[in-house]
Amino acid sequence: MSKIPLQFRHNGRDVAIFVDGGTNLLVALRELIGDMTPKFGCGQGGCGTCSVLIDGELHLSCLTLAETVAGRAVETLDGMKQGPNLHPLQRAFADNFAAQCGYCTPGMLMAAKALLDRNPSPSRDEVIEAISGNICRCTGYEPIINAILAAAGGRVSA
Amino acid sequence: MLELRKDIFADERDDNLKEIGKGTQRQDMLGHVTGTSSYFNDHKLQGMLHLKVVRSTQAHARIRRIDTTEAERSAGVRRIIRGADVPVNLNTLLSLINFGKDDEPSLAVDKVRYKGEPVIAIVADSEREAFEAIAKVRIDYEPLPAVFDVEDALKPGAPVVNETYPKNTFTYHETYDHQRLRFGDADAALGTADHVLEQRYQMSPIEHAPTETNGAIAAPDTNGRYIVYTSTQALFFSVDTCAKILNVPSNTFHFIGGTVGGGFGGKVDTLTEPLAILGAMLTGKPVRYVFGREEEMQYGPPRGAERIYIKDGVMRDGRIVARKIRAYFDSGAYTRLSSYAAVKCAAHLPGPYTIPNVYGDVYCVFTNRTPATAMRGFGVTAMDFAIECQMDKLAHLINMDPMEFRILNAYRDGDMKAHRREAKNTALIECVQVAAEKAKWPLREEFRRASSRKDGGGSRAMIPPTPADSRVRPAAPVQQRTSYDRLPPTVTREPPRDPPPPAPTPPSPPPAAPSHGATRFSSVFGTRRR
Amino acid sequence: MTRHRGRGMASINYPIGMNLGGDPSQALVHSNPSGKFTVALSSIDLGQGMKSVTRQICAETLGVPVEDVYVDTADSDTGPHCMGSFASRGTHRVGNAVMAAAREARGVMMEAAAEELEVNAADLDTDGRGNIHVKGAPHRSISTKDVAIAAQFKQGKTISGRGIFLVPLSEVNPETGEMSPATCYAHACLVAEVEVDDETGEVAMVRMDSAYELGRALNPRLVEQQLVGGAWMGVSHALYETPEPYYPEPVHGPRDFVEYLMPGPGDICPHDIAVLERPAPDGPYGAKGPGEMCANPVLPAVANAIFNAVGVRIDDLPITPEKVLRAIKAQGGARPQARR
Amino acid sequence: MAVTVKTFASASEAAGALSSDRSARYLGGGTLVMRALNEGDVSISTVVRAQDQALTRIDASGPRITLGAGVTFARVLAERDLGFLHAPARSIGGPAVRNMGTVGGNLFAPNPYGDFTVALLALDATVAVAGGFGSRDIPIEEFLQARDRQAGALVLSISCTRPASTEAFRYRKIARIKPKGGSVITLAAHLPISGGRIAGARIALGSMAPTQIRARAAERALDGRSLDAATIAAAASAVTEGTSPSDNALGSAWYRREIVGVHLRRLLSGQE
Repeated sequence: MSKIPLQFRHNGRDVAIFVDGGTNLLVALRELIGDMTPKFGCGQGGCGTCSVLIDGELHLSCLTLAETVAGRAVETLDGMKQGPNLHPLQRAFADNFAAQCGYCTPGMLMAAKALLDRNPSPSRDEVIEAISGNICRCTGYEPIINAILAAAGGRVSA
Repeated sequence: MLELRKDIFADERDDNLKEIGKGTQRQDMLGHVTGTSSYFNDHKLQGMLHLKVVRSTQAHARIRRIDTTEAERSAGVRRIIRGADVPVNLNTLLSLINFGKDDEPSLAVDKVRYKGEPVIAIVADSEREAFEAIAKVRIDYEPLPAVFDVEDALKPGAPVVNETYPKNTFTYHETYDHQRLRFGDADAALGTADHVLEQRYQMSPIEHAPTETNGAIAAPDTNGRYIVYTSTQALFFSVDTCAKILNVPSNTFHFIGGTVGGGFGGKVDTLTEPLAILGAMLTGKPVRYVFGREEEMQYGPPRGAERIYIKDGVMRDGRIVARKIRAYFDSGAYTRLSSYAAVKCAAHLPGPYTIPNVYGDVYCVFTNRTPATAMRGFGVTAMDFAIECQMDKLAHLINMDPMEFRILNAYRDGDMKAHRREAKNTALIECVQVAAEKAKWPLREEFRRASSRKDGGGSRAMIPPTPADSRVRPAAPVQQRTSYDRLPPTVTREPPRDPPPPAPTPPSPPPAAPSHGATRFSSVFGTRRR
Repeated sequence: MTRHRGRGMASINYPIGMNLGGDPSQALVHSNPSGKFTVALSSIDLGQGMKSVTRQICAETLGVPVEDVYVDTADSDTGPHCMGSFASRGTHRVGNAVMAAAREARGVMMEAAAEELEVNAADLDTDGRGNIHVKGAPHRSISTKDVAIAAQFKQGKTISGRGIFLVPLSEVNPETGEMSPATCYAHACLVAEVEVDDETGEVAMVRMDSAYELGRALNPRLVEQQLVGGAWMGVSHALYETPEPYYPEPVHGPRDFVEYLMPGPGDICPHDIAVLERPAPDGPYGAKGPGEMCANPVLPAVANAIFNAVGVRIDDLPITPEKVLRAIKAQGGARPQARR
Repeated sequence: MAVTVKTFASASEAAGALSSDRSARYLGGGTLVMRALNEGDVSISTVVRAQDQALTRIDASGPRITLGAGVTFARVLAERDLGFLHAPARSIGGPAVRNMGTVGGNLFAPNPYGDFTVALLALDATVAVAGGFGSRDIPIEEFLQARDRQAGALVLSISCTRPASTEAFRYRKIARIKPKGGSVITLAAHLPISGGRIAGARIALGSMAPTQIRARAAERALDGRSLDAATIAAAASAVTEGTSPSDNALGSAWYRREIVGVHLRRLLSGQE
């Protein structure tokens, strides 16, 4: 079975890989590009830890056929830092102790970024809606909600 | 919102510390928010193969025949692993501390005991090819009657789940089908109580549901060693279990855990490492075995179900005079850690209260379901649910405020606990008082003034006379009534009023020397690994 | 009126490091030449924060800033033996082992400093900022970095320490259950307020107030993480979760996160927590360990609150809307109890 | 053997490929087919895609609206003219699933999924299907009844008539988990009013039968009457008639029967 060539932008850089038919974007990112920030949690679309942005839209990489991102821009947590500095969301998650085991954090941050990129000052309910596709088993969500609200409000300490 | 109540127990603390007590940022936080924390599955190895298992479709069945000929010819298949390929295909987790008998194969051979039990492992070039080969494995089952209810499993004639324990119960002290707790004379005290309340409680199983599923990657390393990246939350537990199952010295392995994507007890069982390593041994290639989500939910071990019966005697003034408990842990088809949970549960009785007569029988029962394991609050969560619901009912029964009822019965410093150790460093009363204050729940003055450091000990420090086994003893006649504050001052801490029963078995011989490099500790319960 | 509010409470204790003893944890601590310390453990951090609290324990015991300590975990080649992170062992067992190792390493460090400052080691103290000074004479001091350099390159000493924490194995009496199951106990009391819909049986959390006693809050932010997340899990256990919804009938088991029910971010309620600290004599700096016990009081408190709201007792977990509705129908409607 | 992906420029070519290959499945948003592949469904060996713009077209200008089968829920939500479909669209998944999942795929989603379809059933939608022999329009009710046999067919679009007012169309998904969870039951009601009386009520239910169904007895209880308390009570008590709910992980058949009337009453009377 011949491999399928695939080119897309990965966190602002062009990448070219060969994928097997049926390969999902999560496998392509992790095993072919080596970007380990999106995680496997279920492969079913239920946990959100594999979330990435495709052309700025939140998608589940495990349910995305890799070749459908040809020519598109894929953003992962690996590309979130602004140079050497943490993104305000990353800083807010840290300041609010919004991670314990850390496994849901990549997906939560991407879901939060998708929200704030479109809606810079969301309400608490909008934040809750934005992370409603992401499972966290450790924190009870409260610190995550607070972190996103803090990042939006610019109330993140330097 | 969290408030530190530094005013309480201040005299017992030195708060003049430099790093302790500070809300310092987590060492792993930067890794978490940048996605650079390393989990077991974040290792990319050249030429990695993928292992999947064929799981039983039956809850209980004899395996008549396994046909893998078609699967072996399936594209991309590197190796089919059967039970016969596992060097030591029988284990029990707590054999590392010499507790319990080996009762669980890595791959089922003659019989399957729960739906989802691994029967065959397939190592293939890709997950897809492993799935295709799985679909080609033919297993011929002869279904057997299955048992799913813990009390049904104890009835005469119930199907035998696990032949290692033919009575469907774990064996304690090589004698009993349960762990006992005996403190005072509960039956006699129940006869004196103003009210007796007997209730049944049930907790269904609970899944740990960590966002990261169980898994391991094993790869041949230099010097004949294997490097193993694992999601385990118990590293040497896993190292030594693998050494035993694979029959090699434990230093054959270099285990590297990492950050674990949530465990909650569900990553203690060494579920994936032995087969991943065996796969690497048999193919000479890195092998990854990761649970899918449905596997994790249905065939990864849950917190086991528990059924609990509580019978309490309470006086009109609120004092609990007796508590009698029978509890059944649903271990599923194999022991794993439930045997230990039952002991932990027995030690926990009767909850954080000083009750002069306590009687407990805790059973670890085998049924044809996914084996259970540890989970946050193991052995205690369901019992606390039962006890605290019962406490609420008792308070309601005697028309007392539930907070005040807790304070009245709370254990205090110096009290004797039912497992015959003095209560020290207690703080239940203070917790109740502070929670009441936070919730604006009114307490009467005498209960606001109560203290864990006052009014304990004395007669409450005594071990009451304890009949040898009140089950075979006639119920205490009415004239022998005792109650909480009329306890005869017991002069001896031990032995009980009745002579202790003869030891059921002679002292156990020392444990055999370990032969496989796994760590061994001295016997806990005298039931040692065969 | 179809929705009724009610409050319930529960109080609990929890054994810390319950394993009947006999399975110790070990730690190694050593410094590099720049006076930074590494703690080597085989123990595992699964999110509870063990790396972080043992780091603070090590820094406190050594007398150095927390930034100067790094905790390396989960490696069977470099970390000494530890059975694992379970049974509330992390803070208590591993913390004590790290404390012992740090104490030994501190002893060497102070000896090395004493040699450099030409004083008796007993007259020295650390300032927690990376310096060692003569007691009462802070100007006579040396940095831990200089001590580390001197120890390694001049004195030929390794600033290191070994620690183990072993609770001896307890026998269990077959007849009476007499045993020493654990060395200390954490405590909690929690009040839950719920709202119950008497036509659908649905239960919504309104708020929680709690008090947790955990010996010592080694890091209050990490304690808060555990208690907030643990109480959420308690609500989840109380009202939602099971892989066998028709237990003991093994049917309709959930296969994904849609079918396996856990409260979402829209189901959470305010939770006001007080932390009490009664140091355990054998805990590291008195600490017990909050992680395991924190969910336990929630389950019965919620059940008791439901009774207070509508007068039904649900003794089967999880307390699904169906069980509540069946019970309400069986008693002929909701019977709200005296308001608390 | 890896999976073969076949991508076509037109829907009709894709439909042809689908109908000729039993192992082929059409890939819409990926939430069903990719999940099946991830979970090891080896019955799928060909994935068919179409890059036909018609499949993602929204026509919402007139009284009758048409949604291409590949329109995502996020696009429905972004379309102001589709306000009446916002509640059902918002009830699907989290934001990522709404950015991926399509209205066409939802027609095939088994319990406990398929909530958007409940809304479409109440709206008496028409499903345009391309099969081996060209395309045809099928009433949604008929489509759902024969859903198991539609595997080789490709849905092109769905159309329905816009409700006359916001009051005339109501939707509610009952889930255990907030804000997003699987459906315990899902209800949609289309209540056209003519001369103060309901004329042609359609009540659709999810999770009350193997597929989404209409509650015809409840519809009869509403038709020709004004929407008052007595009418609502009559509809609520009739709503279980003809239903055949099952037990599943989210609730039992008993529980569904018990609460469906309560929720219909609340929906029709505007209660929370």
